Formats: sequence, C-alpha cells, structure tokens
Amino acid sequence: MNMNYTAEELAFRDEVRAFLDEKLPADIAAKVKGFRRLSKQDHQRWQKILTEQGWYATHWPEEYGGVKWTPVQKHIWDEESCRYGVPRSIPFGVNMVAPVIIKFGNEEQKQQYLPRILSGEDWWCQGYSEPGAGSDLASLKTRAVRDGDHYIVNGQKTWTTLGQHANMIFCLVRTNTEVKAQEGISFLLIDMNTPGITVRPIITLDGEHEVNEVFFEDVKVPVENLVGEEDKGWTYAKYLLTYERTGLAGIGLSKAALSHLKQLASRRLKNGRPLIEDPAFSQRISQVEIDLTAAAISNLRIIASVEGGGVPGAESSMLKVKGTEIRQAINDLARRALGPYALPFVEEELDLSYEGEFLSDENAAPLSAQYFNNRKLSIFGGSNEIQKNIVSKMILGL
Amino acid sequence: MNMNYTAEELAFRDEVRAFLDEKLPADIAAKVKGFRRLSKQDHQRWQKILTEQGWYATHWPEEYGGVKWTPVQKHIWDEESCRYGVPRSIPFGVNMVAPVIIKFGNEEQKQQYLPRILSGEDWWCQGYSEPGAGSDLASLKTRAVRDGDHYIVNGQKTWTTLGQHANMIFCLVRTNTEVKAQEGISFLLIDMNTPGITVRPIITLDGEHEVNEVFFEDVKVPVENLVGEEDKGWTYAKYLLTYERTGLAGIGLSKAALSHLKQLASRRLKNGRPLIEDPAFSQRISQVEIDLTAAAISNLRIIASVEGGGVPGAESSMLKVKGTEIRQAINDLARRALGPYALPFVEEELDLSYEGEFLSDENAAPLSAQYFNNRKLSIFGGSNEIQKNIVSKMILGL
Amino acid sequence: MDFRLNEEQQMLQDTVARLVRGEYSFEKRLEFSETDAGFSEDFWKQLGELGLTAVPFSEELGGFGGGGVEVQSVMTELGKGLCLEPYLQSVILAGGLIGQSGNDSQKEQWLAGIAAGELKAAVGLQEPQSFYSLNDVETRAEKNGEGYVLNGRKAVVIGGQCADLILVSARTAGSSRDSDGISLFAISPETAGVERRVYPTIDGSKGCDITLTNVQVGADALLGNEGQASNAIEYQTGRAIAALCAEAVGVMEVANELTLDYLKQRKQFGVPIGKFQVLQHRMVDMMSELEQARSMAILAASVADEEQSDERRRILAAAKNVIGRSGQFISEKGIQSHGGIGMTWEYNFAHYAKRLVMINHQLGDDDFHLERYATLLQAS
Amino acid sequence: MDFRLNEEQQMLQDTVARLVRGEYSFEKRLEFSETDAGFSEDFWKQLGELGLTAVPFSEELGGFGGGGVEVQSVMTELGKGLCLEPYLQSVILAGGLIGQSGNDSQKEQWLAGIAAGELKAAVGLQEPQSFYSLNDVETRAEKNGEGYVLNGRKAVVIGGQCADLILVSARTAGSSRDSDGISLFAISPETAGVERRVYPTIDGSKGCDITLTNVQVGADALLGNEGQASNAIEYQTGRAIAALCAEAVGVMEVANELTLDYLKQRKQFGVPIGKFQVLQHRMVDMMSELEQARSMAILAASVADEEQSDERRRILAAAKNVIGRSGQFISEKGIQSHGGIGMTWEYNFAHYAKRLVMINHQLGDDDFHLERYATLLQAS
Repeated sequence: MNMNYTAEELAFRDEVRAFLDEKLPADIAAKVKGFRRLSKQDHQRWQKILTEQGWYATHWPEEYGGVKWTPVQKHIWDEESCRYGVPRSIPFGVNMVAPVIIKFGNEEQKQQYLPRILSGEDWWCQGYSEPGAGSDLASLKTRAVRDGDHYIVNGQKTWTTLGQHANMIFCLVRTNTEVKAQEGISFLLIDMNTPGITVRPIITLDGEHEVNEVFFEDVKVPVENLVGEEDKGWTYAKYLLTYERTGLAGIGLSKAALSHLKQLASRRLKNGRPLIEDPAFSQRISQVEIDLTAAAISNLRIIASVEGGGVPGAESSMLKVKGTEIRQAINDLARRALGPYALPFVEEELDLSYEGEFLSDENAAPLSAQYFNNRKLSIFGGSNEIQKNIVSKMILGL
Repeated sequence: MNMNYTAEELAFRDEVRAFLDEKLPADIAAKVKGFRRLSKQDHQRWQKILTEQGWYATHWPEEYGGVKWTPVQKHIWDEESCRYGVPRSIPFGVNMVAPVIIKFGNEEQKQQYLPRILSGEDWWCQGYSEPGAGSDLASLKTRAVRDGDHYIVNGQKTWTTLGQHANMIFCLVRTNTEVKAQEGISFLLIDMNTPGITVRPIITLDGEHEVNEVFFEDVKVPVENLVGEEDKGWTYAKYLLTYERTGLAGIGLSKAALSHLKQLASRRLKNGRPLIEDPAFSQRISQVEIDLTAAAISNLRIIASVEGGGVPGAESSMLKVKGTEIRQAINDLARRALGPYALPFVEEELDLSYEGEFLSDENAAPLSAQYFNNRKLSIFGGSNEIQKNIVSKMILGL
Repeated sequence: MDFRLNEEQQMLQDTVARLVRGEYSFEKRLEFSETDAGFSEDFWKQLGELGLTAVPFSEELGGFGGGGVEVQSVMTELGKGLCLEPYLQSVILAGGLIGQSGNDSQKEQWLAGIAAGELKAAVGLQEPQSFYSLNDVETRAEKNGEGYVLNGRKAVVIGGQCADLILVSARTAGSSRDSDGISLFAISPETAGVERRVYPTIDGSKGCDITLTNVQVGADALLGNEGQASNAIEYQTGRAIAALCAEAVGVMEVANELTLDYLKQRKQFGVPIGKFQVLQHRMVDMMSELEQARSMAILAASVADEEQSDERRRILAAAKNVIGRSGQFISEKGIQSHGGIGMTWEYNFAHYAKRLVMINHQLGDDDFHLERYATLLQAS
Repeated sequence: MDFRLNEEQQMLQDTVARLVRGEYSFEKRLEFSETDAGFSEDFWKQLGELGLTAVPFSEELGGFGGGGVEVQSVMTELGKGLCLEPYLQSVILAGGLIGQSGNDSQKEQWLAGIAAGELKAAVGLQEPQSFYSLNDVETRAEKNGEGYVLNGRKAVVIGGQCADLILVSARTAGSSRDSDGISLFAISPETAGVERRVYPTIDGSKGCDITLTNVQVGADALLGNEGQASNAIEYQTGRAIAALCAEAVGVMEVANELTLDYLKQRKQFGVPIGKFQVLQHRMVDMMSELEQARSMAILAASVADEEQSDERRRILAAAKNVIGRSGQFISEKGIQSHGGIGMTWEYNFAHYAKRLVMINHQLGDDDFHLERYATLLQAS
C-alpha cells in the first residue's frame, strides 16, 4: 500500500507545473477560476498551446500525434489543471469521436480527421440525444436513407453542447427500421455546413447558451463518412460512452470550487464576522470537504487500479453520482454564502474586463447561475438514476 | 379558517384532563413516560379503568357499549393521552377485530365477542403476516380445510405482536386454492387454547419479546368462527387495514418523545454546559421540532377534513411516512445525547422499582434499545415503501 | 377546527386566480420581466382596481381589513402565476410599516395610495454586510436643523427600481448590530444623494442597491419614534414571511403539477417515466414536502397579525425554515425528474424552480431561521 | 501509487480472516457475548499465539513493527466477525499509550505481556460529564508521600470488566477542561478503592464504569510526565480511531453482503425484492457509502503512525465522521431493506447493524468529529 507518487510521477508533476506557470494565459485562468464565460477564441487559443506542447491528445496512439499518459499522469494533469484554472477541454473531438475513428474508422478517415482535431481546425459536436430519447438512446428516430453515394439524413438532435461553434458533428442515425432498436443504428460524420442543417439555441434557465437543437432536412452525407459498418453504430456508441468515464466525477473541479467557496466565505460577513467562522456554516463547509476527501481517495483507488491493469467498472458510476452530488453541494453553499445577494444577476460583472464596482463580491455574479446550471451534472453524461441502474445490474447483479 | 377548538371541544378536553388527573395510575404513567416495559397486568388495569369510564371503545356504536367520539374528540384524547403518559391501547381487539365483527359478523358473534373485548376478558392478537408474505399479504399460505362442522387449520403466522398474552387470534387463512390469490381467503376467529397451536417468541435486536410466531398444526376451528362469507376475507382485511390509519403517524407520541429528549438534553453535559445549549445540538432538536410542528398541522388538517365529512385518503399514507421519520429522528437524537453512555445496556434500570444509582441518567437505560426497536415504525403497519406505492397509485395516478 | 376558507376568503382567492389565469400566461410573464419596471403595470392597476392591493388595509382606506388568511389567499394565487408585482414589498411590508409606525399625517399621505395601488413603495432594510440580520444596520442618520442627513447603503431592495417611496432603516444611535437605535425613514428616490443601481434578479424580477450620500430629509420623514424601529421592522417582516410562505406554496403547487404531468407524459424505454418506482417515490416525497409547507403557511398566516410573542416568532421562523427546505427540494428534484428539459428557459418549470430557490434568499434562508428558532427553543 | 496490500500484509489479513471464519460463527459469538468476560478467552489466546496481538509492536517485543496498514488488516477482519476481544483497548490504546509515554521499566513490565496477549489492559479516559472530550477530566490525583491518591469516576471503559491493568487519566493540575494538567496512571483493578460496575453493551460487548475512592498508587504508576498526558492521549486515540474505522469497514462489508443476498433471495409479489428500483438504488447508495468509508479508513491508516500535525488531526476527524455516517446509513437502510427479519436477534444482520451504530459512540460520533474538523478548517 503506497499512496504517494513515484519519483517519475513527481517529476512529471513538476513538468506540468512549469508548463502551466509559463504558458497558461493569465486572462484565461482568471476566467476559469472566477467561473466566467469562455469564448470560442479562448478555447482555441489554449488548444493551440497544448497542441504545441504535444499534450492535447493524451490517450491517442503516438502515431497519430498523441501522447500516452498513464492514468496517474492523467490524474496529475487533471489535478493541476483544476488548480491552475485550465479551461476544460471540449471533449467531442479529441476524447469522443477520435477514439471511435481510431478504433473503428478506416485509414482515410484517420488521415482526414485526426490531424484536423489536433490542429483545432475542426470543432466537433455530438449528435446523440433526440427529443424523444433521453436516457433511452436506442430509441432514436433520425433516419439516414442510402441514395447512391450518399445518405439522406432527416431528423433532429438535441442537447448539442457548443454546437454553435462546431463545423463537424458525429451522429447516431437509424439506417434500418426492420431490426431491433439497437441493431439498425449507424455512426455518421457530418459536415455542419451541409445544406439542410439548422442549429437552434437552447437557452438554459440561467440564461446561458451552451446547448442546441440541430435539425436535419434532407441532408446529403457522402457514404465515406460512415464509420465502420452500416447498422453497427450502437457498438461504437457504447465504446464511446464507456471511454473516459472517470473524469465525470469532477473531483478536481470540486476541489477548485471548494477552494473558491472558502475564499468567498472568508470575505462575506455574518454578524460582523467572516461567514467561514460561523459555527453552522463552517460545519457545512467541513462536511462537504470531508466528503470530497473521501471521494478523491476513491478516485485515486480507481486510477491506481486502472494503472495496475484493472478496468474501471461500475465503481466509476458510483463515483460519478457521489462526485456530482458533492459539486452540487458546493454550488449550493456558494449561493447560500451570498445571502440576499444570491438574487441579483449582474451580467456585466461576468465580463472579466468589467471595471466598475462589484455589487457585492468580485466573484458573486456567476454563483447563483452556476448553481442552477450545474443541476445538469446529475442529468447529463448518463443521469444519476441511470448510473445507479448500471451499478445495480453490473456490480450487484440485481 | 379556524384553528381553534370549539367551546364544546374545550369542555371535552377539560373532562379528559380531569379524568386523567384523577384516574391514571402514577406508576403506569411513569413507566410510559420513561419508556419502561409495561406488563400485561398494567395494560389490563388501565383498560378496566377506561371501560368503567365508558371510554374504551371510542368508535363503536353505542348499542355495543361504545362511545362515538368525533375525530376532533379522538384527537384531543390522543394528545392528552400522550402528554399524560397513558399506555398505548392494544389495538387488536378493540380497534381491529371489533370493527370487522361489527360490520361483517353475525349477531351471535357480536354478542359473544364484543362484551369480552370491553371487559378485557379476551386479549386478541393478529394473524395476518406469514414468513413468506410480508408486504405481499395476499400470498399467504396458511390453509383452512372444511371438515364437517370444523375447519382444520395448518400453517404459520409471524410478527404476532403480544401474542404471548393473547387468548384469541383473528387469522386470514386460505380456504380456496383454485381461485386468484386474493379471492380464496377467509377470516377466522381462533381460540389460542385450541390444541395444535404453538406460540414461539421472536426476540428483537434490542432483546425485547414483543412479537411471536404462531404455528398451527391440525387446529380444529368451529365453522361458526368464520366471519362473513367463506373466501371473502380479503374484503374484511382491507377494511381493517384502512380503518384507523391516521393514528399511525404517531404525532402525539412524537411530541412526548421530543419533550423527553429536551429534558434529557437539558441534563446531559457537553463542555460543561447543558447539551441543549450546544449550538449544533440545539439546531438538530429545533429542526425535528419544526418538522413535527408541520406534521402536527397536517394531522389536524386531515382530522378536520374527516370531521367535515371527508375521507382520509392517501394523505394519511404520506403522514405515516413523515410521522415515523420524525419519531425515528427523535430517537436518534436521544441516543446521540447520551454520548458514550449509549453503549451500556443496563437492564435493571428498566425496572421502575429500581432503587440503585443510575449509571448515567434516570432515563438513559431504554434509549438505545428504543432507537433500534423503533426502526420498526417504518416497516410495520405497511412499510414506508408500500405507503409511497399507495400514494403513487391512489393520489398521483402513476 | 376548520381549515376551509370562508365564503369571502374563497371569493377573494377565486378572484385573484381568475385574474392570474387570464392575464399572466407564461409568455406574458417573460415579457413583463423584460420591461424596465420588471412587472406588468397594467396587471398592477387591475389589482388596485379590484381592491386586491387594499386587502390588508382597514375599511377607511378602501380595504376590508383582511388578516393573514386573506393575504395568504392572494399571495398563493400570485405565486401560482409567478407574478412579479411588488405586492409583498409595497402592500405588505411598506404598507404594514407605515400602518404600524406612521403618525396620522404620514398614514394619510401614503396609505390610501398604497392601498389603491397608486403609490408603489419599497423597503430597504438589508445592507451589504448584514446577511439576513435586520439589526445589522450601518447606514447612519444624523440629526440636523432641517431633519436628518442619511449616509449608507441598502442592499437588494426588490421593487426599488420603480418605487415612488422607499422606506429605509438607518441608525440614529448605538453601534452596528444593536437592536436599539434603529430608525425608519420614508424617502423619495428622487431626493438628491439617492442613487440606485438597478439589476434584474435571477428569478425574473428586478431590484436595486441604494446608496445614500448626504441625503437630507425632513423630520417628517421619520416613521415612528427615533431609534425604536426594530420592533416594527421585526413584526412587519414577520407578516411578510407569512405572505412569502403563502406565495411559495402557490409556486410549489404548480411545480409539482408540472412534474407530475411530465412523469405521465414522457416516455422512456417504452413506458411513461412515472412507471419507474424511484421517480414515483420521489414524486411522493415532493408532494409530502408540499403538504408540510402548506401546513406551515397556514400556521404562519394564523399568527401573522397576532400580537408579537415568542410563540409567533417561533412559528414564523419555523415556517420560513420549512418553506425554504421544501422549496429547494421541490425545485431540485423537479429538475432532476424532468431531466434536461427542466433546465430550459422556454419551459415554464425552470422558472418555478428558480423562484423557489430564490424565495429562500428573501427574508432569511432556512439556515438563518433554524438558528433563530434554536435561540428561541424552549427547554421542554 | 498503489492501494494493494503487499505480500506480508495480505498474508496477515488472510491469517486473521481464516481464524475468524473458523472460530467465530454467529452462534459462537452469541455464546461468547454471554460469558462473564464478554468475549472468547480462547480466541484471544489464539490471537496471541499467532502473534496477532503483537502486530503493532517492535520486534524486540515479539511483534513485527506493523503500522496503520497492518493494524487495518487485522481490524477489518475482526470487524467482519463482530469479534468481541479487546484488541482496540488493550493492543492499540493501552499498548500505544505505554509505548509512547512509559519509561523503560514500565514498558518492560507491561508491553511484552500486552503484545503476547497475556496481559489484558483497558483505558479509562472518559467521564460521566465528559461527553466525547478527553480533556474534560474531573478525576483528581493528589500527590502524597507514597505516590498519588486518585478520586473520581471513569465512564464506559470497554473491556474494563476483565482487564488486568487499567490506564486512567486524572487531573494533577488545572481546572476541568484544561488540556494541561492531565496525567495518566496505570492501576490494577484489584487496588483498594477501585470499584467496577460492569454491564453489557447493546452491541454484545461488555464494559464498566470505574469509581476511584482514595485509590493509593505508587509514583511508578504515573505514565509519562505529570500533567502532560493530553498529547499522548490525543495521539493514541488517533491511532485507535484509524483502527476503529478499519473495523467498521469490515462490519459494513458483511452488512452489505447480507443485505444484497437478501434482496436476491427474498420474494414479494412474485419477484425477488431486488427487482424493485427503489431497493436497487438504495443498495447502490449503501455500496457507495461503503466505498467512501473504505477510502477514509485507508487514508486514516496511512496517517495513524505519522507524526502529529493538524493534517493528521483533520484526516482522523474526517475519517471518523464518514465512518459514523456511513455506518448509521448502512445500518438503518439495511434494516429497512430486510424488513422485520432485519430486526430479529436470531438473524446476524441485526447484530452488524447494532455494532455499526455503536461504533459511532466510541471515540466520538460524527457530530463531534465534524465540529472538531471545523475548528481545524483551513480558510483556503
């Protein structure tokens, strides 16, 4: 039993820190740490720096320009990223479609798409969910009908995160209606600029535009954009969904959010004293910090087991549930710490270049919105109910 | 909208108080208030006093010796009973089998059994649950086969509360195996002294003997002991189960337990001060008191609605869940208030005549045991899960 | 004992319900929210014309002397529509404070207008450092020849953006958190030195922070005796808590209806999601929380206009605690049961969910009131 | 980073597991519990013979210098069997206190016996008024010519009923709750003036309260420096917390296995009750709580033998808090999932449930440790 990093791992951590000290743009880090909005340009600027460092695709084979980090290295990167305020990587290209292309795509597809993901030329989004199919993915209705060298795609996708920035979308489409629900699905790569595609914003309850609906009306997609075999898309989809699940618990993000909460509670007053010194509030913070400590060790245990050759199984599902509950609890406390100032929604203060006086606290403006926005954590990425169903079946055999 | 009692109701309350002041034996009240064990004799002594007052059967028709209290009168009685430390009435005779006999029994049965319930000559117990059938009552297996003027009963009942004191048991038995589960059940009254009946104690985790298994081996029961029609017992059983459900929330008992908890927390020390002055503990007590206040009003709303001619529906099920959660929370706090003294189980201090020094607090001895024992509250009387199923179906239509 | 509304109360509630149904569709509300006023001037006018803004006032003022139950009837229906009008601020709080503390001439000057809905008033009782404690007052009022000069800042004045009159607490004696030494002043927002920073609130309403810089007011701006406002502030805040609880119950009722409907309509894996036991039991829990909240709103209404006492204080703290917890529970679980759709701007549920959480930030959240209750806890 | 046990640790754990499986059936445990000693003298002897009671001691004492992880391996397996032997009291706490504070002659006199399982020791650190605070010491030790005279009462001394040696804290200076002025004495229960009131505990073990009336001990009974015992007490209690957490994880593992089995076997309405989604999700929650507890037990073991620091204090408080909450959760939900059967004496689950709740009452419950953690909370 050894909970410490090896000398190599410590050296890697130093390397990560040196890199971030030198290369992470201060304005971007400030936005991340202050929960401000990031622009498309912010993401692209940072991706370029990562790609130059060779650290963008951290689980691709080296032949495609990836770097094969160990699970522990990946964890060290995540920890430091969250601590430094590195923007979350947009996963749809590098972490989602790329592994599918690498494993199931043909050589031409690899040559065509992977370099463009690395360079940032392509911004991918995901076409999985549909209005009628939330957790029940296999009931999807978007049709793709073969017509010569093309598929003609008709239907609608929803919850397409950052689809407004994307020029490429990977989609699950139904190519066969004669077979069982999961058997007639194919995996298509679609250029967003193809005629017939419309993107419509979905505004969330906090006023944010993060997700979209994507409509397909007689969209012509070349058959060479089919990944793998026709009607076998469900296999690829499952591969993608199980790929990279540990990250969903968001332990590093919770640590950053907790640190932010403690700073906030040190500045806000109650009865003339910092809120963090209030017995009840400090116990509430303590409870969530304790739970986070336990979840962080659980996370390390999963990482160490994967490093040792194990497969992260339903433990990741349990951790996803616990991790999202913890982050939501932190968001709840942050909102509570504002007291009456949880009400004002001062959008101008979300802008990092805002130079006026802050209404209450320099970091207050995003907090209530974030609390509401992060209710999604227990819904998206496989809702917490679905995760519990998975654990029931897979680990418990119920 | 009027939350106050009428003048008549206030007069009734005065009458109740005067009666309890005068007639409630101090030793019995002390046992009840100190959560001590009551003997069979204690129960019988008190029942006799109640019967003499004419207040034992508070919902029977007057012709059978009952007194028809209104829901509000019944509520006033419950409130005052809990406050004074009146023993809980053992419901199996007066509140369970009697209403069934009154509604579905024949005249002979009424003449034979009702006076003996009133006088305390008969102590009834309940033969509903079976080892294989918990919440799924209709799957019961105890058989009764007609043989001339008798039924021959074979099978086993369980969770028979205070069956060790009883001389009569009412049973659901299967008289027909050819029809659907719920259709072949009959309702039998059985003398516990009949040959072939064995009562075996079930000791609960707190060491208490409160429930029993009852075994039937070729037990001969005269056919005149059948209530109503053969194979129609399920109807009578359901009637019995829906009868008198409001009481299950135990609001009055929670009030008494809370008052007991506050006294305890005023005597126990933490850092040299009474525990009730500890900020965290006083907030925990406060939270449960607040929840109890709300539940008490919900209870009154149901009572007032019944008084106004309404039927208590699934609201009672919701209140049963909330009420039992509250009582369990109070029990939890009482155990916590003991600190390290939650561990010792000093049985001799359960005896009211104990004259030695108390190990920690005069009321400490029963508290941990009671905490464990009252886990039953959310299991028996229709588990809280079953209650929620009922509400889902009946009120919500899910 | 009878929890039914009497005929008059039922009529009152029906009137408001009809008005809200007719005038306050979800789409219209989004529009009202976007206006400068932050609510519907027209709807407010109708409330006034129908005598609804006068409900808690005496008959001389055009009201019908309604108490906690009547206010509850109005507020619950306004809650169902997520109405944005400053009923709580102007009618209950400002109206209540003037009614309790004002002298005859002040009442004459303002109360009839408030009761008629013609004068909109707001209250500034919180400050940047005060959290929810209304005795934590650092704004100072110094006496001078002409009256008083006020300096300080009042925080999160809901409805302050459009108020014709603002009541503010200011310290005329004592130090920061003393209950003695707090005075109440009625000021016009047009007075020199009054500056408002207006903002939307996240639940669709509007408010402002108010900076007072050498604001000169006359002696007639003082409401009640100098330095003795804290009792009236506490008492009227208590009435407002009862009203806010009633509003919350209306919001929760609709939130639960929407969730229940969704469970019946939405299908996954070939069945309505309401067939899943976990969602069923969660819905039952949400209904049960609503029942607890409803009971406390009723209890709060029953003491709102009673004389001040520790029992009244306890009940109101308990009610706000329950409402805060139930509201957040119904909001969070409702979103979860809806899934993504429950988080979208275009679907009304999300706005009910936001309002419920934000009600917890008005007049003290559940933690604050639990602490308050604990300080009033009786030993047995 | 590697969370696997090394070969030695694994062997150790397997040895204990085998022993417990072989010797500690549920039925036997009930019998052991009923004896005067309250545990199995025979099993204790075997622990000694196999060197298991020597695990944390140095090689000179016949041990193998095991640290937190080795102790964890032993305690988890003892937990799985609900073993009643005084490992925590004698080996970890008393052994640890003598090892840390004793002089050479005291160590020589007692440690080898404790390590061999031949001497059973217990600790009396709590008092009737102390709740869980070990600095709340009112027992007094007055110096006299021959040594010290002790007067006072020590509360809930688990294992005290059969101990050959009892370590008690007593105040030689200072007032009631000072951390300075606390001294530690090793006394024989046979000494005149020592009176034990023995009782069973609700989880099947035994303990006693000890009244000290003018108990005369020699100067050689003092462990460590006069008045300076509180650091050692805190430190060794920390080690004991880690050990108790490990025990709790063993108890929880079995409790969850039993519940899961029951969900699969028990049928209602024609299907195994594990087909009901509410029970499935609850079981997942119970597993998830176990994972949280397991993580904290590992973390606690990793700091148990580290030098004292605020970080160690925080981790141990956090661990005990998590264990207390998880244990109660698994106990209560497990009973609920079992239904009535989960509450019966004859079925082993009930005894696991009781032990879990009672672990929360040893060495401070979750509330106590949350409060402690909060006082150590770092601002960022």
